[in-house]
Amino acid sequence: MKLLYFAWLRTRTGLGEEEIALPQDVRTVRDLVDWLRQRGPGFSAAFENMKVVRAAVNQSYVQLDHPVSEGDEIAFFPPVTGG
Amino acid sequence: MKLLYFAWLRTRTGLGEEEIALPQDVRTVRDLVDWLRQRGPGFSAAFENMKVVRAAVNQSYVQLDHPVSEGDEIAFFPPVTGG
Amino acid sequence: MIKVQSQDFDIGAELAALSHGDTTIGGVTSFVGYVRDLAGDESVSAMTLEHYPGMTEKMLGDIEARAQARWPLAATLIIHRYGDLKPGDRIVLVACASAHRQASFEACNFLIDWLKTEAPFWKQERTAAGPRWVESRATDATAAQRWQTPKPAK
Amino acid sequence: MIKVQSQDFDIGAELAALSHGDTTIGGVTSFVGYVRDLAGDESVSAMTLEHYPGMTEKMLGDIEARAQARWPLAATLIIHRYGDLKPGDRIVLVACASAHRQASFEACNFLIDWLKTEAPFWKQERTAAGPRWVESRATDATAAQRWQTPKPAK
Repeated sequence: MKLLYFAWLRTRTGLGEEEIALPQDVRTVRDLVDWLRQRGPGFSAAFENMKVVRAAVNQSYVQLDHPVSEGDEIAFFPPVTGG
Repeated sequence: MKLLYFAWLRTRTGLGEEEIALPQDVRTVRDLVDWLRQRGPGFSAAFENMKVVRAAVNQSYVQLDHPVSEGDEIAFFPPVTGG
Repeated sequence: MIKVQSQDFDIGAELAALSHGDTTIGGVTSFVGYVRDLAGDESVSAMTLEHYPGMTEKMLGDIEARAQARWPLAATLIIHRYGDLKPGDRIVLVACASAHRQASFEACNFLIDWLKTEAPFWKQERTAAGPRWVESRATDATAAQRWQTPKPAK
Repeated sequence: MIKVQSQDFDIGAELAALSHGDTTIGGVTSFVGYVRDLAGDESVSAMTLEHYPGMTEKMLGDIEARAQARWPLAATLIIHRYGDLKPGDRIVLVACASAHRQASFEACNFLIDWLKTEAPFWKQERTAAGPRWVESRATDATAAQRWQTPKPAK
């Protein structure tokens, strides 16, 4: 699966995007966030407060209970500030 | 005083503008309209239905009871249709 | 700024001039009105816009001042054409610049609504049945009246 | 039509293209957003707009389709820039053409409100204190939510 990080989630994780294999026992976006948090201080800081993180699966906004699967494009970013 | 006629009031009266002396006993716009109606069929047709005629004195909208005096610029026209 | 003119206008140049050099402006809402080729169910081949020189500028200036008193606006512009026009031609441009998006929207909407009920312009359309003066629309009066209840943008 | 680009746009040319050849159009409402030099009480010297290529176009297309389903629109246009911008630069253009004035106003207002809450763009401002990511504003969410109650233009 492809993971994308934007704005300060990119800065904190230190990554713009990455390819990972679907980790074992990860079924939902929430599971994935829990898995990512354990990767190190940058990731735990990025996902510290999920109230200010939005998630998209395959370029559509989703809730944290949305399922994820191999081949998905999953993006994390703050509330948008364009316009 | 200067009288101005616009749109179909101009067409019906046959006049765009004219200078007249303030007629005797004309105190208000309504008096002036009554005086104008007697000038001929074009004028009586123009001022037949005052619901569709607007009046301005010195370039401000007024009601028919507004006073008129020598030196005024008085305009008659239909409801506006610009924009 | 008020401009009453027979010639066409360049929207890009006008809007650029409106906001030029003022970096407190966050948004500009503009409305451009065009001559339509249909009036009711009759085809319109051309139109003439008559106006009342002097009073037109006065009324547009009054309306502009009212908008500036009601919303926080950095700049406003009203351009209205008169004379001979054909379908597709631009008739009017109203633009409002503000630090705040919603203020610029509401003020622009207010200006065009009032312009349509107060600015002394009259359209004469040329149709197959001959020329005819356009009648004012009740919906325009209603649109203007909704601004009577003061309710400025947050 | 959706355009996501780093280069500037020519408002006059874009609006002319939008309405060109369609003489059923009575009005075009447009909104142009600019980079302001002030954020809160801090001076902004420049900004970078980051976006999510692919999802941006998808979300803007979705929002445009919603507006077209809700109002009688002849044409719509959204242009949003990304990359490095400075105060006074144009960021976004939203334009709606319709036979009906009020429909063009409401649809344009709807588009910019939703764009601000759904389109995946993030502003990073450069201030004297260093670069900082702009936080989303609760007022933008409120502005978008008022369109949740269906109330199309007459």
